Amino acid sequence: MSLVMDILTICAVSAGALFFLAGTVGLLRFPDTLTRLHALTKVDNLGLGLIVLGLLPQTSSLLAVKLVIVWLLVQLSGAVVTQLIAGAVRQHGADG
Amino acid sequence: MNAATLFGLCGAALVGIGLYGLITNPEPLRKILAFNLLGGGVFLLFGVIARRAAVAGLGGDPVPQAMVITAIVVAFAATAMAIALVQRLGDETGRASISSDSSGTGDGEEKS
Amino acid sequence: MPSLLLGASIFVLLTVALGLFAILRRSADVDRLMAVQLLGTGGVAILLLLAVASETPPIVDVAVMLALFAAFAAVAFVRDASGASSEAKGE
Amino acid sequence: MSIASVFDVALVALILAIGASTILVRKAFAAVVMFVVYGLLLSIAWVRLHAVDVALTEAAIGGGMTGLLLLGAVARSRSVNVGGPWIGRPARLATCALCALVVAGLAIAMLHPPEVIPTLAPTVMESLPQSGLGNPVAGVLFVFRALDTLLEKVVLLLALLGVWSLAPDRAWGGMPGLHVYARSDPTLIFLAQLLPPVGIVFGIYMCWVGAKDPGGAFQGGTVLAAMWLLVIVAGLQKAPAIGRLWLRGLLVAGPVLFLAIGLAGWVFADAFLAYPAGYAKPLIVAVEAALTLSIAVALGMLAAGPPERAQQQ
Repeated sequence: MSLVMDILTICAVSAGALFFLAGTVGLLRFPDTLTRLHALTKVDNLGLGLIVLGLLPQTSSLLAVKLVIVWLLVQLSGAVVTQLIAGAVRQHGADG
Repeated sequence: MNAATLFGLCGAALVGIGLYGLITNPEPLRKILAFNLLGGGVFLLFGVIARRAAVAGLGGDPVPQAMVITAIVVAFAATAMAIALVQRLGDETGRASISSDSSGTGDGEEKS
Repeated sequence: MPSLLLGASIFVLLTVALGLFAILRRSADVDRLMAVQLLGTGGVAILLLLAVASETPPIVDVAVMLALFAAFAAVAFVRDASGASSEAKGE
Repeated sequence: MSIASVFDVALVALILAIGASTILVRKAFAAVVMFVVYGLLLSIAWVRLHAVDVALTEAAIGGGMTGLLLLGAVARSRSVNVGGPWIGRPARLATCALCALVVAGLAIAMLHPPEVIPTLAPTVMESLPQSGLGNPVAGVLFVFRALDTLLEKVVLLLALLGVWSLAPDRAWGGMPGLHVYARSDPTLIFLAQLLPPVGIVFGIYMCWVGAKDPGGAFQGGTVLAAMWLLVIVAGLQKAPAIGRLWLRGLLVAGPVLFLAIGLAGWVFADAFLAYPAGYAKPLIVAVEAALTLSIAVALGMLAAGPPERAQQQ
């Protein structure tokens, strides 16, 4: 059982880390602010989400609840903040 | 080299970086920023001292850690005060600078 | 397992560093706002990995703190980057 | 090299790079963004130094609150003629040399720790059970060095008095000039309605858990202050005029309670700021709760700045 859990952890954490890499590549390569913002949100949602998912089997149940709450918090605030940034871009326009 | 020494060197370097910014940059706001950066370096040195004094069951000596917490809050209060001073200076004289060769700052400097 | 989680946290730290570099070399203010958002998320991921790897649950609280204040700072940044603050216009 | 030290090296390199660019970058706005990033990174460094209490404080104050404070100043100074002459190259080189000397001195001190490292940790751990607390840092703050903590509150109030007294005479007693969003933005209002409940619960939790685990009145108070400022910045509520009685009452409530309990210590426990045996923990929790509120109001008002508009009545 613990082996299955460990494998789940390894897979999910690696996948989450890959999304962090993907987000960074997007930040480096995408041509304008809005598409870069799009890359950033993938890091928020999937990168952190998968890492939290991977960490869940390794922790006590109380801490696991806390981890999920942290993810939800980042998810919600991240979504709103990226909306705000996008609004600022639309209002002002952003160069390259 | 252990982790504590590494962070100690980091703190030392941050003090240097902050000091450089504090001396060279003419804008008062940037000076305040540099001073806060310098402060962060000093706090880190304290943290290293605390970490080295760790005993069984504790990650570090709690006395320097408590002092750093106090220091961070006081640094914030001092920063707020400094910014208020700079803004008042700017409002009075029309320029946010503390260089001595500027004309018409007598009124502002008196207030600061 | 702890060393694997630590390895993952190093990887995340490096990608965040690279991402920060990518963001900060751009000159637009709006781009810079993303730096705080990226470090908020990346920092939370790093701290959660560290918390589980070192079995120190209080580090999760630091992650919550980081998330809250990254959002808080981002709101203030957007306010000033968009120049929409009432005072700045009014004066 | 162990895997943990790889992490530390990468973290230190990133902190130094961000720190240096905070100083070197041209625009003040960019420098403030860098500074917030620097504060958030430092809190990870504090975690690596096993100082979770400090990490919480640094993330909250070093990152978020100082950032807000500096940003307001930057936004305002745009209209002012900023800057004077940069110093010349020879002077800059001399400064460089001076800073290098300082760094070298500190680095030598760091590389050669004393043979016997002075520590108060065993003394703290020995005396901690008497206070009923589980968090040694809280023990130091509220039992062993309580006078420091009390005076720190006084410093906060003095700084606030200083900031307020910089107001022009016509604005005295009026509202702080905190920048708010000009147009109400539905997304922002959503955030300002969503985040504060979470933050308030977390702030109370921080204050409560501080007796046993990392956390405490400072961290809790800062979270509450940030949530208050968020609501104000989003335009959901106006900043209070500084003449309000409730505001001033809240500001002094914590220190006054602390002082009262300290004075009572003279009668019941033979020393100023001593707690009578067996009552230490409930008294400390009461002081912490009152201080959390006072710190929240004081930090919030400090970040909001001096009053600018006269009170409308």
